Amino acid sequence: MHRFRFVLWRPLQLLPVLFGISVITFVLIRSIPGDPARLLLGTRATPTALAKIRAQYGLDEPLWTQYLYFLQNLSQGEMGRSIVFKIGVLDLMANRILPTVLLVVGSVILSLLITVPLASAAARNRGRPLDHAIRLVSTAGLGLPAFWLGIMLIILLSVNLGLFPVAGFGDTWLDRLHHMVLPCLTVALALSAVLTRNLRASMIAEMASDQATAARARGLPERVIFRRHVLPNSLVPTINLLAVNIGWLIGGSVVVETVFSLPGLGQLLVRGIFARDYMVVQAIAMAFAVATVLINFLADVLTVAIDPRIRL
Amino acid sequence: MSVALARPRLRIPGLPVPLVLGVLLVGAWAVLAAGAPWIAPYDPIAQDLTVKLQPPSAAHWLGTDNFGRDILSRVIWGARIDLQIGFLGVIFPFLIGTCIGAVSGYAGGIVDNLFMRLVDIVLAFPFLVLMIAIIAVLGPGLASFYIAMALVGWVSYARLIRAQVLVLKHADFVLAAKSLDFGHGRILFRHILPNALTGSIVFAMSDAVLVILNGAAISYLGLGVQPPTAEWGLMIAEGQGFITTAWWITTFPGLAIVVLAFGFSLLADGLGELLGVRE
Amino acid sequence: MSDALLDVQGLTVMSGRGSVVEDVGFKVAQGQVLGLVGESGSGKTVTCRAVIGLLPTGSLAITKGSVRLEGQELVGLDPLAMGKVRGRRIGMIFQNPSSHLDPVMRIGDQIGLAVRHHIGLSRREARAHGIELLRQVGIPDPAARIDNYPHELSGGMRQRAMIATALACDPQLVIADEPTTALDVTIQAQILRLLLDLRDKRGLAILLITHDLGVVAQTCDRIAVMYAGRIAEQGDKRRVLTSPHHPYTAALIRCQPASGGGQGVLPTILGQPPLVGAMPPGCRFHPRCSRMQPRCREVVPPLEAKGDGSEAACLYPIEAPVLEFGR
Amino acid sequence: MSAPLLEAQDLVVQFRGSGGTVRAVNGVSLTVRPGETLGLVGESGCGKSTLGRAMMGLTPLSGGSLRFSGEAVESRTAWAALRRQTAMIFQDPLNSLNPRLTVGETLAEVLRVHGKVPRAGVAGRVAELLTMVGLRPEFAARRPGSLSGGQCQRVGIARALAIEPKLVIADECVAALDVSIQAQIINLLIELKERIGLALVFIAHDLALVRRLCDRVAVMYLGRIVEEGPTEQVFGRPLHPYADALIRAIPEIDPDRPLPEAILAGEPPSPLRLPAGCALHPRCPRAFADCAGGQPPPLLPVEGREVACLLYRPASVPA
Repeated sequence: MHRFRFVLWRPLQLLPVLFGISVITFVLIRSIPGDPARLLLGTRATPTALAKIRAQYGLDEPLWTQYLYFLQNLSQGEMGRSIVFKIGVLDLMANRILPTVLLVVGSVILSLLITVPLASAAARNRGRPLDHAIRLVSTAGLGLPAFWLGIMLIILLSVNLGLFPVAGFGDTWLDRLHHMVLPCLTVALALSAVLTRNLRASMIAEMASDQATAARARGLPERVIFRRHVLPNSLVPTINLLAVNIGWLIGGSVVVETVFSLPGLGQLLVRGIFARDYMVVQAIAMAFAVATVLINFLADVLTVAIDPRIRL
Repeated sequence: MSVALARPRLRIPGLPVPLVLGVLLVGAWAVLAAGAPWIAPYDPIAQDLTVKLQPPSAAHWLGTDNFGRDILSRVIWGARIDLQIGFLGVIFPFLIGTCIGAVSGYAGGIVDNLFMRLVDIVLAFPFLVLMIAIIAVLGPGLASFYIAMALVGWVSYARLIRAQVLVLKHADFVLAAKSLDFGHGRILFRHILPNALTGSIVFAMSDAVLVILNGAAISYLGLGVQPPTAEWGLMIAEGQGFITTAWWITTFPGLAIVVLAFGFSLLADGLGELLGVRE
Repeated sequence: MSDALLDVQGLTVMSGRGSVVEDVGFKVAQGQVLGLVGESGSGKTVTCRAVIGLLPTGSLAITKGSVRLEGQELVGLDPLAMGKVRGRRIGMIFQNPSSHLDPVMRIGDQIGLAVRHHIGLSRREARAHGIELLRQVGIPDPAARIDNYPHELSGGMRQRAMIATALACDPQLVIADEPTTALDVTIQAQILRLLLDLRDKRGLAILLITHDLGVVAQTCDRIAVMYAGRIAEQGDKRRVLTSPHHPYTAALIRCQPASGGGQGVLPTILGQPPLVGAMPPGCRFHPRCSRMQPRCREVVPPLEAKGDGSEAACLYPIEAPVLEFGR
Repeated sequence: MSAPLLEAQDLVVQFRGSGGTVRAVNGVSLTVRPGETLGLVGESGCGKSTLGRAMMGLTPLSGGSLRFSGEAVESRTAWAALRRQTAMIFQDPLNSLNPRLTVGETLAEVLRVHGKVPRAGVAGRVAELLTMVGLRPEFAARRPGSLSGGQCQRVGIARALAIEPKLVIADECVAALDVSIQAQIINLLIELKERIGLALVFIAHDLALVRRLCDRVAVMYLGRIVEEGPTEQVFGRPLHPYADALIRAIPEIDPDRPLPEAILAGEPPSPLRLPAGCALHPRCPRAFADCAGGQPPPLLPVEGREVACLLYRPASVPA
């Protein structure tokens, strides 16, 4: 299986990207206006106390030395403490990671469940009313603001019909899943619009492809051609699109978590920015970036598994 | 069966339907935005607590918010901001991305490698997260939004243009230009770029959709347009506290976003069809 | 030729802009190779797609004529019944094996899908059948190759694999659309040799579509020359190539440089073939014809039998033509 | 014999791919004299197109040297001088023209950049060039998308002629055209060759065309020239087994000539893993033990031409 050998060396290639991520995060966080020492000690701190804190955290040293400290701490799994919550950033994140993971995984699964049947139906009925309807809805769906869609779903399904909780996360697993339905649906609907258009287009291209014509010439029925030839070939570009959209998806979780008051990382990030809780913002931004890189890597593995021609 | 190369060909008599619809929709918003002072029935900012939280009626077609401001007027005035977001939020990334992508793809080698690593790094950050972080540094506001947009948004254009340039660099007509001893500038700007641009112009139209959504999301989070200015994302945020009692405050600005974004999507589809570009 | 396996008569295919194929008729008998020759746009590919019922729906449609396979009418057959003809009784080989094989499916599965569908073989039987087929089309080490993906084979091997998929259900007729155009000359000779061997062993009828008169001369029994959607001339290969009656056939043969030599300027045909929707009235070749008479602009020449067994569609055919070979 | 116009010595072009390094052109030497037509033939992947491009500097050389009109082509200015006197015609007639420019703009650009005619004379010269390649001057206003393949190729030739070249490199310039159009283009080349005294490097896989057009022919296999000599000699009695197979495989419109029996076994090996010794030996019907080892056989003079084959080693060459 030497096609999969890239699994070994590809992570090495990602090192410069990870390095760049850390530099950008570090520089961005240090550029945020406000003196960290004063934030730690409060406005009534004495100048000596401030100087002491600055020396203690290396804040009086040049930026690149500070960056080295930052890297050193990072390698020891030390990401600093939250000013607001007064606990270690990593502990804080560990408490908040579950809703975000559930949201991302749930919406990907849900969007595929929506996309594949819709795109297939549209492609197989190309030019008929059903196709036009699906195209119209998915094109309109491109412009759905996730936060607004979430609010509309809340008004419709929670407030009016009382089917789902309005906000929050819940305590038992069943309760949590119940709470996750609307947030996942919100993200999935917005994502499905992009995916459906893309999958429909590549299915139509595959149905008109030479190899599908050849399969027809072999007398295979349309449904067999669709399932065995068209679907596998058209999934590859859609998986790539999904991977490209992972960044968007994680970013979207920031907004959707705010709408549904989900205690996840995204909500923490937004609060951190308003509260100037820099260590938290820094850690979450890095975590999101690393997650994006890893998910794209997984998508590469999946693409290679589906398409034997691709070598990385 | 040999398949002829798809070539851009302007079919003037039969313009694609999506293009016409898109132009009409976006055009309608542009007219509303330009004529806001004359078209909007009320002042979008002036508060009138005597008519607060009124449902849609003959006097206030789309109802009023908790300060008694007319939603219709705020939606119409909001079009000014959101169209501006769609335009300025696209044009800077487009220009920066086109330059970087063209140089990177044409020069190749180390230059290309450096730029592409930079693209990888920027792409690694979830778009909105990076935007939020940059705006946090610059302070909330529209100007910060545009700067953040320019800093983050160029990567898509750079990648698109670079990919096109890489293909065109080996096209026979570019080799022909090289074999005729034409200079690099002439080859890049007269022979490669005009042919590479169609794809990214179409992409810019569909990107406008994303930019408008992002602008609204940033304002919704409180990092973009600040109250009391009328902007759709901000209006949705302001109305969220009243969803059980006054659904119209959030619903109509959201619909406005959907309709404008739909217009740009149609514009992108129609333009793509017209120019023979497939995304 | 009442015993023809494939009998095409008066076949007309229309597109939105006009007729792409008009009043085309030919026959192929068992064990016979018919070469359908023409330049690009002559309608030869559309003709063979019409025969196998694979015209793109919506843009092209058969409006007249009949296609009979062993007396059974194929035009107007419902999709289900046509599915039993395609692949089962008519196999098809395409020009470009790289794009006509599914890139993400193993060769064995592509053969297997067809035989399992048409003959109802089990997965295991289909695999054994596939290996045997690959052996017959001359692929070395077929038991290993059957698990390869198309991109893992060379161009020539890929075309052999495509031939194997066409032969999978033991069809009576094979339609080969420019089967060697994408290949190099030394490989081309190998593939043509394979087709002829298969014809001899299986008694296949072959409809060979090509633009290359050299390929026709070496492989076919009969030739039909198409120009602008119509048959210009057809008949026995030797007759048509050595004594063409239609000025187009004669000109086509003359403007092909012979490897045997000859220096200097080549004879050519003036101008370019007409486009669909802008066909000239009367004989479609008249604007480029050196023997054009006023009547050619008005009268559509019917395909008429000449004394030597050839048929030509020309009002003023070349009567005693002799072309020299072995120059 | 006149002084050579273009001399190539041991040209090497390497491509680094994912699977390793491919030597697309592997030590090729050849000479083109003024007014002469050299045919470069071989199957796909033999390196003939790469060689053509390398001679224009469109693909960087990894080794070897080039002389143009006696001057070594090394510096930027020397390449410029070569390109200002050498033009190229490409395979895909439509793709070789910028789709955004009209025919007139394409030709005028060349005239202006090369300063061939004063500004006022550009339009007239464009019309003249179009007439020369058999197109009406009105074609100047058309874009490539509205032209047929043959017409595009005529424009391509006109663009080549615009620089008033001494040498034209034509890369498979009729391969994409129909037979009747192909003959028109070949005739145009023959006519121009005689009228202007152009030297022509004609890269093609169609040997019959090469025999018709060329004075000398070089047969390539896997990056090397295996036989080179006067066209009539090579075609009349090819010595190298590959040249022989290639010439015998040309489909002839002769109904009495049967399909040739297996000419060469198998297919060319991957250029990534060339066999040792003569690259042809695994397929060669006349291979013997020595062919499988050592260096590839060098090109040596045999019977008025040059052949790279151990069958014609000096010791075994008949007198």
